Amino acid sequence: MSGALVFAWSGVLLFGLGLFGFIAHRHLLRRLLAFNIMGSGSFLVLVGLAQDGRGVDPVPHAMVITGIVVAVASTALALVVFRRWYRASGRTDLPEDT
Amino acid sequence: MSLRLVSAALLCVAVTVALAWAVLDRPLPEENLPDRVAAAMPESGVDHPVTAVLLNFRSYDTLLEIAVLLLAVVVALALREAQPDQPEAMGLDNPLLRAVMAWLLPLILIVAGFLLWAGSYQPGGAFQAGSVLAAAGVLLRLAGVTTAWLDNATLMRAGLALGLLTFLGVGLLVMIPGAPFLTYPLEYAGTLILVIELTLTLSIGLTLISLFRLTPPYADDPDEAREQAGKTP
Amino acid sequence: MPWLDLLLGLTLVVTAGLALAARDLFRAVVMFIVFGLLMALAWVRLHAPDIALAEAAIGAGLTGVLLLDTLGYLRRPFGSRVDKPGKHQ
Amino acid sequence: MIGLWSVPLLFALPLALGILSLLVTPAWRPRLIFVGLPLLTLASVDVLARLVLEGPRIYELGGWEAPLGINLVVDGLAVGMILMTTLVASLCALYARVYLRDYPASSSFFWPLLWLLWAGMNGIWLAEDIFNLYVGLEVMGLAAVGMVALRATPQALAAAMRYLLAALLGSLAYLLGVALLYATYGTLSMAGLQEAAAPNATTHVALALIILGLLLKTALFPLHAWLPPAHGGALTPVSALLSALVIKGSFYILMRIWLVLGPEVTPIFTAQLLGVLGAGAVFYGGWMAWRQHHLKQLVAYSTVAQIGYLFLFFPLVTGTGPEAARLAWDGTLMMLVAHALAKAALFLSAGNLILAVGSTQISHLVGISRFRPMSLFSFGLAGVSLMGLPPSGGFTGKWLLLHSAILSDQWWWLIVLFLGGLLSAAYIFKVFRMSFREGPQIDRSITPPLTLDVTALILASASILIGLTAHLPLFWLRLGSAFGAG
Repeated sequence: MSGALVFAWSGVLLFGLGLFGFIAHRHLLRRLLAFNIMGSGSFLVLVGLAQDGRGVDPVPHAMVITGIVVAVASTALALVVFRRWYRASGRTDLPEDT
Repeated sequence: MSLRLVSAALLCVAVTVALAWAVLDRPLPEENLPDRVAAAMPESGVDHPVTAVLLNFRSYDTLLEIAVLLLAVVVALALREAQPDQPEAMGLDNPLLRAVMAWLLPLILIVAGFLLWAGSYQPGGAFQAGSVLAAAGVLLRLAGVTTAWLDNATLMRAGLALGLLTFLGVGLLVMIPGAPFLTYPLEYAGTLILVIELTLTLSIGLTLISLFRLTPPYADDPDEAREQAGKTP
Repeated sequence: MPWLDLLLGLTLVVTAGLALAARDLFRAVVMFIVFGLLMALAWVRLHAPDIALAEAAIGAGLTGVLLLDTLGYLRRPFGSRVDKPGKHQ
Repeated sequence: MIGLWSVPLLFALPLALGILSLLVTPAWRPRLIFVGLPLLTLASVDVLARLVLEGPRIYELGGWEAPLGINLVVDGLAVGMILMTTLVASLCALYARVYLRDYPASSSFFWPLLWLLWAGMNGIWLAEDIFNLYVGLEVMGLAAVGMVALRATPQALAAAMRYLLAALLGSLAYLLGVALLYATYGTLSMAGLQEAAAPNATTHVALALIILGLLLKTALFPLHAWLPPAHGGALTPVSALLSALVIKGSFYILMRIWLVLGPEVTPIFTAQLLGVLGAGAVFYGGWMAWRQHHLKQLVAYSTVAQIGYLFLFFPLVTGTGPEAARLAWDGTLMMLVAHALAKAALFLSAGNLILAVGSTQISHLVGISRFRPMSLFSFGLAGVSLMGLPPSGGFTGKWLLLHSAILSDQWWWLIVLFLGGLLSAAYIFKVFRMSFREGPQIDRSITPPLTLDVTALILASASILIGLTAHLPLFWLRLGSAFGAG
């Protein structure tokens, strides 16, 4: 087992864990934490698996940097909507209708 | 145990098991992209492979990614316009923090500059430098330093747009001799990438600062806001 | 077996678990920032210093600041007028 | 030389307009469409002309060949989607310029979001690289979320938040699938993947993740919960854009990836399962649409139903003969384009009816037929296409799907096509019955500006016309696809 593969495995566990949190939690801030953990998990899988047994690969590195920026933009957008929602309704979760 | 928890647990286990299966049963790829990157490095205009991928080989991804960043600011601006905030009281008025800031700020700017310059031959680049700039902006706000130029909406927006406009402009300009979008001529590739990175750093920094500043400020009272919202449905 | 990597990987998962399971929101966010810093270490171990820098600055730093700022907003003293379910916790 | 320009302009131009609209004063923002729309139309038509004259081709961004660089694919399918986007988005933009005058607080930032959404969509139509598709999906998705949030009412914010969470989860699943594919094949280019694709566990799991992520973004039943509040609650031009175009983005990616990896790699039951979910969507969405009391909610649930038809593509194209597969391709694309035109028309005319009576309730439409015959006519024309009555695009699409199902001995999909049509008729006539009923409630109506009625009418007529002249667009759409141009 190479070091890269170890991190790919942690990525798998992180994705699973984050997915659980994303669905199980109702508090939107916690769901965003879970989303970011899932994101980190998939980044680890991306780089870890690509580098396992093959050495350093700059292409996934660039992809992950792009991914991190996209994740922070999504998180920031979500927080903006969340704060406006909280300000308008006083709730930290979404109403359970549908 | 609610239904939500059970379904979350089931889904989590199913996905983890499937992923484990995928990781265990994975064949090694035949295509070797790192070799192609290494072979094309002399034509990229920079010496650091990650920078070459980000700003030359796959620069189109980066272009769209800047658009994503800009989108977050547009939404923040839009929501502030539709749900106006009360003017914000300045941050913590702490003389010690101010004194520290006076020392820290030049240091931060130097670090940002170094990261940007280093990006062409070693780890670093526009994103890292931009976020260091943003950190400076956030610290300034926390220290309560009045930043008139940050509150100047026109200037701010021009700064936000600069990076993406330059990127697009360069991409289109190089098409004049008949090359595809974003094809840098070899002799100018290094310079063009540096120009793009420089403007991107500034825009990324400003974008991240605005994301921090455009949220409803503490000074604003949610209770009052809700009451007002209740009056005008 | 790369023991250091194994230890770091395990710590990552545990920290993420703590961030998701923490009762107190503030603690959860702090745990998440710790997680982000550990991620930066993991990137160093994966020979990806560029990502490590980006993760530390953007992933842990900026996301952390944004989350803490939001937390501060949620914790503002409230009047007694609004008392809806799901406000805290 | 010009051909080289028009392809990148399709996304560079809306990006540039998006930035410019941030820089100019709010009063000038809507006026940018008078620069943008003609230029984008010109670029789209030029791309079509080149496709027809010179055939499909690959555009190498930065001059780097895939897999090192990112390529764009300019084939019939991509060009068809680009033209559809140009037509629908242009008319929605003209509509919005007038409509948004009533919403001054939300209107000024509609424009940058519109341009960025457009850039994201054109980026997706042209993409040949699966990671590039991820970034394109994010541009389109976040712009769409921003548009839903524009009104900043509690309902709009909740709908936007729900939509955002679904979109983020969907993109992450997609991204993880891309990560697995890259680890397995070492390339992100679709052409490279198609060449190397092999049935192994990693590919299966990757494909499953990609499919699930995209189903969530397309809002296929039972993952549709985020759609009705987002599409039904948004400003009318936003609803039209989202229902007509945005959900097609993720479906389009699914279709492309299925054709790249699917037939050889996926077990046949996956295709059948997707078809069954589609059938579920047709029934559930139609039933729910019929039960709605608010006009735009009805139209939004109709979208949930219509998405279902598109998913009949998968069982009809996988493991069937070449003729059945070709018919399924033609039928699905006809349904897709016809739905885009008809749904945009339906939302815009629903918006006009709501403006006219000043209420979103269907029951308040009583007697409106006497006052607003034109709005109602557009609504009905679009309804004809949704019901699948001849000679509309909806009819042609269903007819082709029906033939494909018969050819491949999958008669059970006929039931879906038939009952789905009946359900659509039920909810469309529900609106009509109310409008033609004479009642005491209404003695006046507000006359909406003419532009609003005209744009809706053009879209509705287009959804009929496309059925009458289906042969040529279907021929173009097949250019460069695996289904030949014959």
